[in-house]
Amino acid sequence: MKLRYFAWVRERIGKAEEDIDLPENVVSVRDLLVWLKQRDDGYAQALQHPEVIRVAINQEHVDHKQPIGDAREIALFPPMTGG
Amino acid sequence: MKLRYFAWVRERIGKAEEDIDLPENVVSVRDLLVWLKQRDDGYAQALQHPEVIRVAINQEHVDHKQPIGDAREIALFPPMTGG
Amino acid sequence: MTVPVRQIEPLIRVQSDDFDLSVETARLTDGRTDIGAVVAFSGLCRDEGGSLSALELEHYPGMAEVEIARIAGQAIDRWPLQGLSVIHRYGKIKPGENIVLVVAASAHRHAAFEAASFMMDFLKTRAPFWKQEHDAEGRPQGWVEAKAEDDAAQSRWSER
Amino acid sequence: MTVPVRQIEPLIRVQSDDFDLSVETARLTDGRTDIGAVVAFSGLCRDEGGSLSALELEHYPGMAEVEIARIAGQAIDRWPLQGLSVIHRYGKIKPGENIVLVVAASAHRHAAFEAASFMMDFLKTRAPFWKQEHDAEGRPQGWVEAKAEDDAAQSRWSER
Repeated sequence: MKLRYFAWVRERIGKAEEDIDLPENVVSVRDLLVWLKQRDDGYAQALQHPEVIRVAINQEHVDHKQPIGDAREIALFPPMTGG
Repeated sequence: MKLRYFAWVRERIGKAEEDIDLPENVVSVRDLLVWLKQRDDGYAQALQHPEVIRVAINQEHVDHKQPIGDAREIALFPPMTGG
Repeated sequence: MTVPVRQIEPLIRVQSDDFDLSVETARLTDGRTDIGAVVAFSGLCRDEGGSLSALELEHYPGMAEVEIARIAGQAIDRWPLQGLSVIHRYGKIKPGENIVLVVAASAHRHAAFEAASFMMDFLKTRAPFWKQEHDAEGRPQGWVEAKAEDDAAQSRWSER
Repeated sequence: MTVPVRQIEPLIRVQSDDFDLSVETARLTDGRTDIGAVVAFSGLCRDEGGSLSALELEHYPGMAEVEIARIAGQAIDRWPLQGLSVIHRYGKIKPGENIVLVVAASAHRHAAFEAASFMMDFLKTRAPFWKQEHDAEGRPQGWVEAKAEDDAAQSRWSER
């Protein structure tokens, strides 16, 4: 599964994307955020306040309760500021 | 005093403007419409339904209760359809 | 002591010539770095399903400019605008051609949207212009009737 | 038997290049005689009183286009539009330069105004773009924070 990071989430994690195998107990988006957060200091800093992190699965916005299923691509990013 | 007519008011009266001396008993815009209406068939047709006629005194919208005072220019026209 | 608010001067033109959207927008924004939002409204002549060959717009010279300036002044009092332009054409206008342009510039988008929408609702009901339809053969027909919905659109601004 | 409604196809572009307001407006109106109203919204970079030398816009390639198309589809479902174009830029944008363009065309002005305003409110809160400020010396600074008022502006569309 590909993970993609944008804006300050990308900066704090220190990479724009990575391929990752998730452990079986990571079922929902919320589980993913909790699991990533303990990987190292960069992730911990990026995901310090998981409630503000926006998530897209296969390029579509989802909320944190969403099951990951067989997602190809999950992106984590701050609230958007385009327009 | 100059009277000016626009759109179908102008067409029905048959002229775009005229200089006119008003009788002393014509005090308000309403009086003016009543007085003009009896001048001839063209005026009668134009002012058949005086309530729909819009009036401007010195190029400013007024309602029918407005006293004419020493107006230089009074314009009569249908509801506007610009924009 | 109150600091006087520096009011912008709107550009108002009543003309038979066409206008250029980009030129008018650039006139408000060029060389400035404090404008965040520009809303440009263009009103065009429709052919009403082919039944209309032109609109002939009659106006009240003098009052047209004065009344548009009055409406523009209300918009400037009501929203924090950095620029406001209104161009209204008169004369014979064919389907697909421009009738009216309103451009409102502001730091923020809602002020620009609201001011442009307000200008249009008041131009429709207060600016002294009248449209006469010319049919498919080019013959003058009836005068366009004012719409109750335009009055309603205008009055919503005083309910707020 | 229901007659299928012919839906317009919005033009959606995510690009680093600038755009031209007149070209994009003409693209929707040229050769047509059924459009009565065009609302063009341009969003520009402000310098925030001189403290900012540029905005750097990051975006999520792929999702940006898809998400804008989703929002445009909602606008097309909601208002009777005859044309809808959205161009959103990314990369480094200097004060006074364009960031985003929305052009909505309709027979009637309120549909065009509402659709353009709706598009902007949803682009602000749903399209995957992020702005980083560069200070007067050109150094990257913080990321622009999302505003509660933008969320409020978006949610007003579901209250109707």
